[in-house]
Amino acid sequence: MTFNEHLPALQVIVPLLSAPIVILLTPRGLAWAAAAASTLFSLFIAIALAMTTVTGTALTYDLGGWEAPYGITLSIDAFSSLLLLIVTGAGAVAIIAGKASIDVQIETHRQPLFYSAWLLALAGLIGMVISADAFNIFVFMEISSLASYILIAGGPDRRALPATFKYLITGTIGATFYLIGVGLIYMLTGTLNLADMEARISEVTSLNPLLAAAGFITIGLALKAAVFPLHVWLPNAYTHAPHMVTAFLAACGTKVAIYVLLRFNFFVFQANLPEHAVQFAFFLMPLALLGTVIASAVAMFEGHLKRLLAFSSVAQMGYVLIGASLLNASGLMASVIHLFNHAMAKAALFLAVASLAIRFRDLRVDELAGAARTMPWTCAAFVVGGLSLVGIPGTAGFISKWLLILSVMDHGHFGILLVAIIVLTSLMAVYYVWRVVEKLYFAAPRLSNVRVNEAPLTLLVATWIVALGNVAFGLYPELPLTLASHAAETLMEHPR
Amino acid sequence: MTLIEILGHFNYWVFAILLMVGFYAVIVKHNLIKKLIGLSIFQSAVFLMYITMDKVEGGTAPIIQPDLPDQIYSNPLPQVLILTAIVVGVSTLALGLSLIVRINERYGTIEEDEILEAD
Amino acid sequence: MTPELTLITAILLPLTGAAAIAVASRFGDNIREATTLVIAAALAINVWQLIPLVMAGDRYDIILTEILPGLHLALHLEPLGMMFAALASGLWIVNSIYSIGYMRGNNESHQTRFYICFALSIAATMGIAFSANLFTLFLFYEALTLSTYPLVSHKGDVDTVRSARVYLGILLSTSIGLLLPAIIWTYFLAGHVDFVLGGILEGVVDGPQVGLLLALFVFGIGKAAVMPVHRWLPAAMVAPTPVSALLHAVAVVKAGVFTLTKVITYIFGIDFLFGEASSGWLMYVTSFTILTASIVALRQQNLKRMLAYSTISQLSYVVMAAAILKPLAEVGATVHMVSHAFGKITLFFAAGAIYVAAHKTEIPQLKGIGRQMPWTMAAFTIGALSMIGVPPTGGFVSKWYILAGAFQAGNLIAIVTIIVSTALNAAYFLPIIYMAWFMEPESSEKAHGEAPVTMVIALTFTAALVLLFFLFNAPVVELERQIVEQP
Amino acid sequence: MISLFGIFLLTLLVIVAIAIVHTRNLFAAVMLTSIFSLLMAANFFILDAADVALTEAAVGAGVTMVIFLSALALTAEREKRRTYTRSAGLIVVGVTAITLIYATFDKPPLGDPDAPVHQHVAPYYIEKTPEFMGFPNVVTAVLASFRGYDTLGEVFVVFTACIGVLFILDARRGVGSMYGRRGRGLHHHHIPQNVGRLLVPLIVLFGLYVQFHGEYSAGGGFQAGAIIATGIILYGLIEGENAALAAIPRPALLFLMVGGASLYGLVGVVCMLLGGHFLDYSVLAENPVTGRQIGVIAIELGVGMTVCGALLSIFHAFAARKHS
Repeated sequence: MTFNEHLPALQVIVPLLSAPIVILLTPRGLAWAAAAASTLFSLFIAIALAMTTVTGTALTYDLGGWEAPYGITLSIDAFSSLLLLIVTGAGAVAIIAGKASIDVQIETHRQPLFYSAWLLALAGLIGMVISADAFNIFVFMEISSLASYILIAGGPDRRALPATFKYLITGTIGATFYLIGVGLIYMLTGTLNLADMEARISEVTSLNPLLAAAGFITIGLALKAAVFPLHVWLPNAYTHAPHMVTAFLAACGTKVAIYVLLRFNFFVFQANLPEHAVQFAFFLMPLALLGTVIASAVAMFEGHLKRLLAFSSVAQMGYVLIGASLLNASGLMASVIHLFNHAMAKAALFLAVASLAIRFRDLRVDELAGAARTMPWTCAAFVVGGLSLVGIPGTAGFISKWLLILSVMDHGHFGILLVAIIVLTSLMAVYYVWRVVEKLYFAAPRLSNVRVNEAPLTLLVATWIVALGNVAFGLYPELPLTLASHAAETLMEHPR
Repeated sequence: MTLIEILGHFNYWVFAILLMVGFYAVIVKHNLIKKLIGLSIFQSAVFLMYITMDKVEGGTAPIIQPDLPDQIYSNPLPQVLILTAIVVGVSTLALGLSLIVRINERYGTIEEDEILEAD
Repeated sequence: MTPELTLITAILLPLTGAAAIAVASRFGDNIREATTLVIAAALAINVWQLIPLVMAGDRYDIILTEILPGLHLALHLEPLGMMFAALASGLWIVNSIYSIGYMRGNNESHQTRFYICFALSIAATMGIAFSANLFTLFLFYEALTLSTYPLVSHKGDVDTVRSARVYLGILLSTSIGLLLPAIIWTYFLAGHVDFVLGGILEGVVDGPQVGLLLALFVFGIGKAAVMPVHRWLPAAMVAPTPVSALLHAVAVVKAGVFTLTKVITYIFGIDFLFGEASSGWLMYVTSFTILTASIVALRQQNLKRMLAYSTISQLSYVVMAAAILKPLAEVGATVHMVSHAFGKITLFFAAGAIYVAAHKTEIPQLKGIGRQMPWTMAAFTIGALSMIGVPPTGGFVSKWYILAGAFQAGNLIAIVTIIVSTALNAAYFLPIIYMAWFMEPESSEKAHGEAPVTMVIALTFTAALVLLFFLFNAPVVELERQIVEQP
Repeated sequence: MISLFGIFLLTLLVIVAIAIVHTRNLFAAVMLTSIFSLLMAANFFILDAADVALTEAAVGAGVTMVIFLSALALTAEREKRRTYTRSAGLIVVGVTAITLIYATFDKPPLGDPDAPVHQHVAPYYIEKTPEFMGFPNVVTAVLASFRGYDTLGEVFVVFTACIGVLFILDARRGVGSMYGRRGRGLHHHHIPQNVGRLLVPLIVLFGLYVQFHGEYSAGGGFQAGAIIATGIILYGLIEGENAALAAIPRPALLFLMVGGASLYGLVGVVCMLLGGHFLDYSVLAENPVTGRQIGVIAIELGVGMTVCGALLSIFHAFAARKHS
């Protein structure tokens, strides 16, 4: 077999197997270098894979040489590729840029463990994305969850600890719900392979367990994805985590859960459960709408910058679900590309936040007054990220809002209501982003903050790379668009 | 109804009851250790559900006995899955407990409401 | 340089200019202001060299990138945009000269930020003028809003910031809340949002939806200040006067009516819209705006606020003229854009000169000021006459065309509105002129004389333009004819 | 008869679970949890799941309890009395219960050989294991080979938990209070000491048996790792942590953990280098069956090393923490 054929497996193995090695590298900076190299390598693999899947082909890899459904198979299509780009991209940028920030927040002797957990979180998320086996997804979900708990618990504030504990309880309940759902399906079909499940599920006559399974899986993953109203764990966890962890996880953590949710619902249940489509739309749509509006409203009045952005994440995930619950290709395409674009925007914002945090101890919005005078580059990057979050043309965020509104318009009078809500929440986003920008730029600095200076260069460069990425993908969105449209196609009308 | 049928239903009822007992403890209890214990009961219940479905009437544990060609074996797959799940469960517990220890050090309590009040 | 490249440099010049100003500011104020002037002059030359080409009937396109199918980032050179770009770039020079006097005379803080943001907003204005489609236009439209915020909130005190928030809040929320959905709806209907002569919506939408879509556009383009989305304009008067002069008499507000005119002519198409009864409401709304704003202006004590309400009323003239949907009226709309620009910038210049020289902002304080500041008040008088529409000023020409168009359409509402509002305009401008020239100053007054010389030069120049436009308006008329009379 | 016993066990299970939740004494709750696990293990055994029963007994009843007790020693032993007003929680629990009961109305009956679970995939494993693997324990075959990737993930879950505990507890402190004064263990209690000394070698020996006999009977790396770890923890409790650390010092634990996980991964990578898929052991030797056997033994060893090292590290991390 050639090297290229092994790429799907290498995508997981590289970060996974570097994790144990990293904890042995105690000399200062070595663990970071190894972890950064490993993440960067997985980013390259993800790019290489995307080059293949962008043409619409899907890759599979039989682990251990055992064919599905007897063995575990990895499968990578355009949708997974997009997620891989998000996950590895966020991981790589955050770790490479974040050394300065992590050095401040994590004691040197704990850093090898921290970086190891970082790699494990990355490997877990990747494993979830590319696995084609329902139970294997659970295993890698647990790797990523446990590693995320570690990363978040690394926050210097003591409030990080109860926040992590809450996340741990919620995450475990979510994973167990998922396990119950998978168990019920397994009981009815005898298989764990997703494609095989779909084929065999259509022969199942007793629908009650199947409906319950759909419910358990959806709720379990919604807990992980922090879908409103199951998001309560998220704001505290993001707020008190180390800043780089927030940048990493906010860009991709919940998105992978949404990805699995969409995959399960559209691949396994969609065609097989009578009225499942309607139920999916019927339950998810109101939640998505409520979540978007309420979380945006909370963000409008939130005083702490990281919490504000965390609530904004909950709101933005609402858009993704709105698109998905339209149940057509254009809606799905909008939500898939929003996954990508929102990751870009949030990564830029949280990287900027991390830069600010290096100079400002307190991240309440009021404390950051006048930061633009001393940290002009950081603040400008924040503005670009904010514009993308709002959806101003020329940024990535615009593309997804545009596509979302366009697909919503297909739905007559109800569509107009949806447009109104999307527009309203965009305006709310304008408000909460502007509140911060105004403080950064047009408020007089506090006396204690006069002497701060610009963030470290690496961090600044990385922040700007992501910020400019927002602009680049806003003007030349071809790659994510193509991937997203393939993804939407496969989700809607994948080969039976 | 034969005994094994009753047992079959009984297994699922017990699964449901255990799940509820565990879930109740997780949601309602304030004590963090109690929450974790509840979580482990909650997970054990799911293990029981999986293992229940591996049973085949008249079967034995799936270790092939070449001298008995007509032997029926129980289903190995759920067992493998649950082996994994048990280990996942204990890992989560260990991590949760280490968090509790640290919370106790920083807050002086392991009762959730007192922690919320402290911040 | 090819014309296509010229279009791009028109945007890049002020953009790099902003950076150049930032750098130049390290070498002293004189260098900085010289840089501004050089950039402004270069831009004007750059833009004006296109005029002969457009007059000759040439059109140029340049597609920068295709974002989605049918959605391009693209520039296009056509008469309406040419006129707008030439106007804004030309007046930027004058305004820069004026700014130097004003900012120095007033000892304003943050002068570098002022010049940088000014250059940025000019870049955005150029982008609006040369946009080939609604999407590109929207992009620059938002850029203009954002880049002018620091200018409006320049003073930085609590009241100023509050007003600036009103400014930003209304402009952003209308554009994102109404204009963007309107654009997406257009895309949804037509499959693209390019500006095409004769419109792109004919046949794909009809009935009440046309009226609704038009409403989204009219109120979404908050910069056109059609009531009830006019509140931002008086709020923006907290800005330094050069900002009010160039941006809130020319660039920003004209961007609004310009966009609206483009939407009416290139997206809907005037013939299509004329045939749709559901678009008739626009006439009533603009007529209401013209009259109400004039009445409000009548009651203002603050000079700049009065000018702001006058602007609101005059902007709706343009919208109303466009909404008459007859060729002559469309010409009138364009001519009025220009003549009002000359007139209003003169008035604002005069107001700023009075503020710098005498620190007066209220109308009753102006008694007898004409004797101390003859140049300024002469210019003010010319500007005011143009607002009313008295010959030999530019305002007369535009009103003439609009009225002619109204008769062409037999549009009684328009005719009555114009006549009544002319009376109202006279009612709020003439007393000021009378006060300034013929009333005795308060006895406690100290002598103050004229404003700094650069300001006087600038306002005299624009006043001269008002008069000259009465005679030499043919190029503008000619440009507009190219649009409305093409089959 | 066995069914009746099953019903008895299950009833007991429910009673114990309710007692666990009800008691306010956390120490009692942990002890009951251990009993709960043993009952569960017995129940698994009745249901023909010998491997799972062994694991549940070793991990659930043994290791879990020790970790719980370590944590209790560092926190509090009693739950505080308070009034619960979380009706919302009860509603959630109720809804979940109704869904579950609704779901199990028409599930296949227990032991039905025609149930879909027994028709698809599983028969393949039972049929092919002797042919492909050359050893009889199907569970080991599925665990180590057919679904070897899951098991790799599982090893890394344990590994993650371990580095998590080390990271969170920042285990770099001196010997704590758990072993009595100065880490001397239970020297003054003669009966447990002597019984323990007899038991420890037996436990470790049994663990090694389970490790290397996993292909032929119930057992394998997980169980073995857990059992050996339990034995060493017992040794630590008797002789003091210092003695336990002297027997297997921290670097050795780290080596076990890292080495085990790496060994597993390395086997997979070697398979790739030899031209097969990741974890395709058949390329390890000329005869595919032999190759698979080598692979299975190697990865089981990796699993055992990691589990043993990780559990011991976790235990030491708790033990080293001083009571605040």
